[in-house]
Amino acid sequence: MDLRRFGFILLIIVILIGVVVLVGGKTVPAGTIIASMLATTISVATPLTLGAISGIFCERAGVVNIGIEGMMLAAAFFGWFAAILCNSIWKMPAMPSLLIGVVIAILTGGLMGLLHAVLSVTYKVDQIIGGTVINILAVGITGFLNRQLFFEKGSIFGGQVPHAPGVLPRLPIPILADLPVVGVIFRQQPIAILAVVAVAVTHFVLFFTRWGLRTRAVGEHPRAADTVGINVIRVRYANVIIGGMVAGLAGAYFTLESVPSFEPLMTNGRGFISLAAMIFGNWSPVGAWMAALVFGAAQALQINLQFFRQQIPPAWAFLQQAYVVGLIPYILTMIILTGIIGRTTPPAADGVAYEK
Amino acid sequence: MIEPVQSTVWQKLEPILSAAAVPLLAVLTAMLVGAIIIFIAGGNPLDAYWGLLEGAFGSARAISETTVWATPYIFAGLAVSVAFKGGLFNIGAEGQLALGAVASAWVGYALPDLLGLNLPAWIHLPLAVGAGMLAGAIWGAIPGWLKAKTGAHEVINTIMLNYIALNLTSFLLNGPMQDPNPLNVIARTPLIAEGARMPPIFPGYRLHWGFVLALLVALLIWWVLNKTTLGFEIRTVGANPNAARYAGVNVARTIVISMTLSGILAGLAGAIEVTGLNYRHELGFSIGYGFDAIAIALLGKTNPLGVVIAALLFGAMRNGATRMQFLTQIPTDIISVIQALILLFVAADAIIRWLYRIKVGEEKLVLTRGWGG
Amino acid sequence: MKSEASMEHSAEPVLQVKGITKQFPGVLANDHIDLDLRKGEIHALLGENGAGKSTLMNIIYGLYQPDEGEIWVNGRQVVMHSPNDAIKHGIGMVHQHFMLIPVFTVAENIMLGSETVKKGVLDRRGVARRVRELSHQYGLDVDPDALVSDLPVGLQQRVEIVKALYRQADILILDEPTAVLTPQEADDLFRIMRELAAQGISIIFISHKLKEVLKISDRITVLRGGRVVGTTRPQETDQAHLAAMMVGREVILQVEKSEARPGDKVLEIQNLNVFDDRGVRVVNDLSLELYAGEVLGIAGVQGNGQSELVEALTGLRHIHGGRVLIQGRDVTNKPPRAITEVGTAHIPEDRQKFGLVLSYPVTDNLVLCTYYLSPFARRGVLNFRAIDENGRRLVEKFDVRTPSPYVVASKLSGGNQQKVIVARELSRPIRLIIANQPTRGLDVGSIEYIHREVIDMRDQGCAVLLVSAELDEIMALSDRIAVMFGGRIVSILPAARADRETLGLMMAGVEVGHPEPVQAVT
Amino acid sequence: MRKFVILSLVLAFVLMPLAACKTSKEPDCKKADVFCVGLVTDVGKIDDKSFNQSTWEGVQQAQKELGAIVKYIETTDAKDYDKNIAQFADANYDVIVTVGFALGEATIAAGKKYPNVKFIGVDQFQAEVVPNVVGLIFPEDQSGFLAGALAAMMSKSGKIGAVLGTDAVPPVWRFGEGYRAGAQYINPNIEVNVVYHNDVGFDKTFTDPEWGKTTAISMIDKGVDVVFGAGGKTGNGALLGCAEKGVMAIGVDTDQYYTVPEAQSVLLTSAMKLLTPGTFALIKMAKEGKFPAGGNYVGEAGLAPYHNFEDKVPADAKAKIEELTAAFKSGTMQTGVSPAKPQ
Repeated sequence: MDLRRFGFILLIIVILIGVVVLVGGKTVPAGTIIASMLATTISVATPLTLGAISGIFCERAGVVNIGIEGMMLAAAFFGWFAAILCNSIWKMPAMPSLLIGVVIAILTGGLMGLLHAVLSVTYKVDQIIGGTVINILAVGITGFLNRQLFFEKGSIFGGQVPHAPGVLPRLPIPILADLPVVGVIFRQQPIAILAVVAVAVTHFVLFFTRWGLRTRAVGEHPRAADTVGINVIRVRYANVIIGGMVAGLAGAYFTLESVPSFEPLMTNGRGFISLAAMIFGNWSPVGAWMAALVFGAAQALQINLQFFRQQIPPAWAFLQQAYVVGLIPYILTMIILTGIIGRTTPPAADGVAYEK
Repeated sequence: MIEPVQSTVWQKLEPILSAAAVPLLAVLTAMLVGAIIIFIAGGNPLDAYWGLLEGAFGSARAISETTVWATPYIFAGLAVSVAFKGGLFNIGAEGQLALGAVASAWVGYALPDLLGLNLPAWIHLPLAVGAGMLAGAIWGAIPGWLKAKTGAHEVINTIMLNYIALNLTSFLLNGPMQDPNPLNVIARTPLIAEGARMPPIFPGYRLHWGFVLALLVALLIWWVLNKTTLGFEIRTVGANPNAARYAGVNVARTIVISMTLSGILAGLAGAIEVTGLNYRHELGFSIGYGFDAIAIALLGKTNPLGVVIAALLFGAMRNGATRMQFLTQIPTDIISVIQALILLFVAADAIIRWLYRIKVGEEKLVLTRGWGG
Repeated sequence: MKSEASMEHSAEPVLQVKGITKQFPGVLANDHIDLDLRKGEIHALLGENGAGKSTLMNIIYGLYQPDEGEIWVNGRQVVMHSPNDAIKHGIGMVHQHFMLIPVFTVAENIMLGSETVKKGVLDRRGVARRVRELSHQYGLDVDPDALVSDLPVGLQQRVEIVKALYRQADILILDEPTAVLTPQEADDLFRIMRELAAQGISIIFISHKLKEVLKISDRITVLRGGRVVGTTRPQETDQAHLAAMMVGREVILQVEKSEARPGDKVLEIQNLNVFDDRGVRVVNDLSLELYAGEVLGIAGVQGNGQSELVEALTGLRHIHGGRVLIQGRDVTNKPPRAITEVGTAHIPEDRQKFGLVLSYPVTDNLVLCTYYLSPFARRGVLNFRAIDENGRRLVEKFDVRTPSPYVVASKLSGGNQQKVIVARELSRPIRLIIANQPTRGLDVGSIEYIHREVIDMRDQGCAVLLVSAELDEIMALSDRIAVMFGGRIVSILPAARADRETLGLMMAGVEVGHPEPVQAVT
Repeated sequence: MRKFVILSLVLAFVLMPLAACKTSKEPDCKKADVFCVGLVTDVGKIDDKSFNQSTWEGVQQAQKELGAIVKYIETTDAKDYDKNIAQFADANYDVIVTVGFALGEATIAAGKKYPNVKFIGVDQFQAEVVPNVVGLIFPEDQSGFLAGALAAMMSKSGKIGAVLGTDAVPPVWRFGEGYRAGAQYINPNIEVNVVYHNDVGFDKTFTDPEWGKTTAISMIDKGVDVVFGAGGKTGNGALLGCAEKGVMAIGVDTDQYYTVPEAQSVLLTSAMKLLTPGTFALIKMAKEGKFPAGGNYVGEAGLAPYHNFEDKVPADAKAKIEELTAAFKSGTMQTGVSPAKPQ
C-alpha cells in the first residue's frame, strides 16, 4: 500500500494537533489538549469515514458517486423520523426506537443507492448528473417533509417537535477506556465504532474475497469481467446499493448518535468532504479513513484555536479567523489532487457506463 | 443521396424538434408528480399551481419579478452550459458567482473613495461589472488550469473552491468589507455608488437592463459556440479530446478557456445581481444558485437559447413560490422537489421516452469520464 | 504437416453449430452458419475482416445471442446465455484484445470468475500452484505472481490460454492470436497449439493470414459476408485458392505501381529518442531519411515503438532526444498544428478514437484541422458556406458513401469513415504523409482504394511513411522497407529485395547479414 | 404522433390552473371586522427553532386569542424582502411582522408606502421614527450579562464557555459579549471562552447542532464547567453536549427547560429573550388601537427559573442576580456592550 501517502497524512494530523498544543500548552496541560483534540477528531471523522467508504464501494465498481451528501441527508431524516415515530407515537422504549431508526436510515441509503444505480447503470445517465439529481432531490424532499410532518398544519405531532428518544449510548472498552490521554479513543458511540470496523471490513472484502476481486475487476475492466462470466450490471448494482447503505449509516450518525434532532441541510457538505477524503486516500479504505481523520483534526484545530484565542501570539493573529482555518481541508484536497504527493489513480473504468 | 439543400433544412429542424420534446415532457411530468406530493401532503395542487402561475405572470409586476429572478439564472445556466460543451462539469458556479458579486460590489463602493472622485456611470458601471467577471474568471480558471496541467478533476476542485469562496466571502463581509454605517448590523457591503448602478428599465418596476444583457449574452454565447473557431475548438475538445489533439487543437489551452469563460459568466451573474438589483452584496444571497444552474443547463440541453427558456421557467417558479405560499401556505421546498424531478427526468430521458412512447434516440451527452486521476 | 494426435480423434464432433444467424442493425453478420469441430483438431476459421468470424465466436462463447440456429456440445444441444454457460460446457476463448486486468496479478486474472475460496478468503496460493502445474503440463511458462501489466504480449496471450485451461476448457477459441506476434513468437504459439491438440484439446483458430492457416490447421472453413463459403483441408488447397474463397475473386496482392523516382529529402530523423507513457524508452536513437516520391514502409510487430515514433513525428509525444526535420525545417517538439502546417498529413491508428469526432457531421470532420484557415474561417468566424462546399466536393471526389455530407460521422461504415479521414488529410497541400495502420479493419474495396490514393500521392511527389502490422501491405506499397524492432531500425532494404522470411526474422530482432548497407534506391 | 402528445400536454399544462382559479378563496382583510396578521421571515425557514419560529408562535397566539387570520411567507432570497411584504400589504393585512435585522430597511420603506398597515420589525432597532412601524428589540446583552454573572458564580474551575451562532448576527453577538462582561464583572480574572460558528454559510450557522455539541464537549474536556449555548439548534447542540458530560448549561431565548428536555438535568437557567410574548403584545396593541407611534418597543429579557438547580444555586448568588436584574430594569446599571459588533 501507499506508505508515502499515509506517512504524509499522519504527519499532517500530528502537525495540526501540535499547533494547538503549542498555542494552548501554557494554560491547559498538553495531555488534556491532545485528548480533547482526539475526541473531536474522531467524532468529526465518523461520518466522513463512512461517507468515503460509501464512495469506495461505488467507485471501485466503476460508478462515480457524488450523491453521498444527498444519501446522508435523506437517511438522517428518515432514520430520525422512524425513531421518534416508534418512541413518541407507538410508545416504544428509547433503545429499540433508536435501533429501528438506524435500520431505516440504512435502508433509506440503500434506496438512494438503488436510484443511483438505476440512473447510472441501467439508464446510463452521466454519473455525476445522477449524483447531482440525488443531492437536489434529497434537499427538497427532506425540507418539504420536515415541514409538513413537524410544523403546524398537517403535522402528525400537532406542531410540537416530539420528544426524541435521545442518542445512542457510549460503549467504553473496559480497560483501554480508562487510559490517561488516549482513553477517549476507546469511549465511543456505536456508529463511530462501526465506522472503524467498516474500514477494516471493507479493506478485507475488497482485497481478500471473491466479492472484492470481482468488484475491482468490474471497476477496472468490465468487459474482461464479463467474458469470465461475471454479471457486470449485478455487481455494480450490488456495490452501489451497499455504498448507499453505508452512506445511510453515516446519515444515522447525525440524527441518532450525535444529536437527537434533524435540521434541513444538516449534513452541511460533509458528503462532498467524504468524497474528497476518498480521493485523498486514493480509493483505499485505510487511506480514506486517515484522510477523514485529517479533516477531523482540521475541524478540531479550528474549534480549539477559537478556544485559545487569547493565547495565540499576535504574529499568528490570522489563525483567530475561523474562516482561515476552515480552509485547511479544502486546500489540502486540492493539493492532493494535483498529484504532488503521489498520483491518485481511480479505477480505470470509474464513471464509464458499461455497454455490452 | 438526398438533395443537399432540403437536407440542410431537415438537419437544422430535426434536432430542435427532438431536443425540445423531452425537456418539455420532463417539466410537465415533474409538475404532475409534484401535484401528487402536494396532494398527499394535504394541500390543493390546483390552488398551489394557480398561485405559482399568478405569482409568476399574474401582473406586470409579477412578470417583472420573474425576469429579476431569471437574470442570474440565465448567466449561471450559460456558465454551466459552456463548461458542458467543453466536456467539463462546473459545479463551482456558486463560488464564482459569490466572488463576482463581492468584487463588483467592492469596485462599486470603494473605487470612488480610492480615487477620491466620482466616476461617471459609463466608466464606473463597466468597471464594476468587469471586476465581477474578472473574479469569476479567476475562480473558474483555477480548476481549468489544474485539469489541463495535472489532470485533477474539475468536479472535486470546483466543489472545494465553492467552500473556499464561501469562507472568503463571509470573512470579507463580516470584516474588511462590512458596511461601516453605525446603524448597520448586517454582514453586507456599503451601497455601491450611483455611477455603478444599472437603472431599471421602467420606473417602479425592478426589471433592469441586466435582463436584456443576459439575453444578449445568451445570443453571443450561442454565436461563439456555433459560429466561431473558438467555439469549434471548445466543442471539439468536449466531443473528442483525442481527435482534437490530433487535429492540432491545443486541448490544454481550450480547457482553460472553457472554464474561464464559464467562470466569467458565473461571475457576471453575481456582478449583475449587485449592480442591477441589490446595489450591494449581502451575505446569504445566492444560496443554491450553483445546483439550480446545473439543472437549468441540462433542461436547456446546454443550448444557450434553451438555457434562457429553462432559466425563465426556474425564475418563474422561484418568483411564483411566494404567491403560492401566501395563498396556500404550502412550503416553498416543494419547488426544490419539482426542480429535482425535472432534472431527474431530463437526465434519465429514457424514462420520459418510455412514458410517452417517444421512439427517436439521440446520443446522450457524456460529460464525465471518471475522475481522470 | 499435421499432428498425429488430431488424426486419431477426428471422429466425433465436440462442437457443432447449426444455421447460426445474427442480424445487427444494417448488417447480417452471420447467415445460417454451420460448423463442426472434432476432438483434438485445429480448425481454422478463415475470412477477411467483417466476414463474421468474431461474431460467430462471440455467439458460441455466449457474449451474443443468435437470432436463429443451434449450438451442440458433445452431442447435446445447449443454449449459451452468457460466458458462464460456455465455460460450463468447457469452452474457453482467447480474445484478440486480451481480456486481462493490468493491475491484477496473473493468478488473480486467472482465478477471476471461478475463484477458489478458503474460509471466505481467496486461495491465492492454491491458484498459483494450479497455474504452475498447467503451464508445466502444456509447456507454457507463466509466473502466477507477476503483474500482467509487466508482461510482454506473447506471455499475456499465454496467460489467456492458461485462463481457459484453468476452467477445464477442452474447446479453445483463439481469435486472431498471431496479429500481435512476430513470426517466431507465432511459431512458439503453434507449437503450444499442437501440444494442446495432442492432449485432446480442440481448437478453433481464427485468422485471415493464409500462410499460417495452411501451416497449422487440420481443417479450414472459409467465411465471407457472414456465410460459409466452404470447408477444406490444407493439403487440398493453396494460398491463391483460399484467397479467392476469402474475397470472392482473385486478389491483386501486388498494387501495380511505377518505379519510384525519389526527389529531395522531405523527412529527416536524427537519433530520435522517445519514451512511452510509463516512461520506458521505446524509440531508441532512431535515424531515418525519407525522400519525395517514395513510400517507406516500416515493418514491425506492434509494440516495437512504431506508434510512439509516429506520435513523436506528428508532435503528439514529447521527444527526449534527437531532431526531426521536415523539408529542412526543424519541427522537434513543435505542436501538432505547426507540423501539419509545414505540409504533413497524418492518418492516425484508430480512426474512431483519434481521427474523427463521431458526433460531428462529415462536413465538420472534413475541416477538423483546417477549420481556422481561410476560406473556412475569417478573423475567427467560421464560414459555413465554404465548409459545406468543401464537404460536398470531397465526399464526391473521394467517393464517401453517405446519404448526405451532413450526416454525423458515427452513421458511416468503417471504410467510409476512413475515407473521410483520407479525404481530409490528402486534400490539403502536403509533401509528407504519415500513415499508421491506414487499412486496419477495412473491406478489400476500401483497402484497394486507399492503396491507390497513397500511390497516386507518391507519384505526385509526396513522401509517404507507412506504418503497418500487415506485412503484405508493407510489401505491396513500399519502395523501401525499414524493419523496426525494440525501438530501433534494424535494417532498411529495397522492397524488391525483401522477402517475408528475412523480414520476419528481422522483425524478431534476429541479425541478418546484408551484402551492402542499403540507402535510398535510385 | 410525438407532436400530438406534446401539444396535448401543453394544453393540459395551460388549462389545469385555469380550471383551478375558482377554487382559491381569500379572506377579505379589507373588511374592518377581519383582523389579518402576516409574517415575513428573514432568509431562513419558519421552523428554524430560533427567532423566526418564536415570532411565528407569537403570531399564532394572536390567531388563538384575537381570532386573527394569520399567514407567513418565507423569504428565499434577500432580494424578495419588499416583494414578500407587499404580498400582505396589497392584500390589506392589518399587521405585518417582519423578522430579523436584515429586513429593517425594507420594513421602514414599506411603512412609508403603506401608512394604514402596522409593521412590527422584530430584532430591528429602528432609528428613524415612522408612526406605523415599531422595532421590537431586546436587551440581549443584559440577559447575557446575567447568565455570565451566574455562570461565574457557579463555576468551580474558573473556566466558563459559550457556544454561539455567527457573530454576524447582532443579537447573538450581544448575548456573547454580555455573557463575557457579566462573568468578568463578578470575577475579573475568570477565563471566558466564547466560540462563534462563523465557518459555515449564513443559513447553516443556527442549524448545526452537531458542531455545537462537538464544540461544547471540546471545551468541557479542557476544564470548562459552565457552558452557555446560544444560537438556534447550534446552541441546543451545546446543551446536549453538557447533558452528556454532566456539566452545567445555560439556554437561550425561551426557557429551554421545556424546549430541550434532554438537558433538563444540567440546565442551570436560560438567558431569555421573550420573542413570542413581545410579538403578541404588539399585535394585541395594534388590534386594540394602542399601537406605539413608531420608534422601538423593548421586549422582556432576563433569566428563566432555575428548575432543578433551585436549591443548588446558593442564596447569595440568587440575591446578586436579583440585584443586577433590578439595576438593569431601573437603568442604574449598563452592560457596556455596544448595540452591534464594532467594525
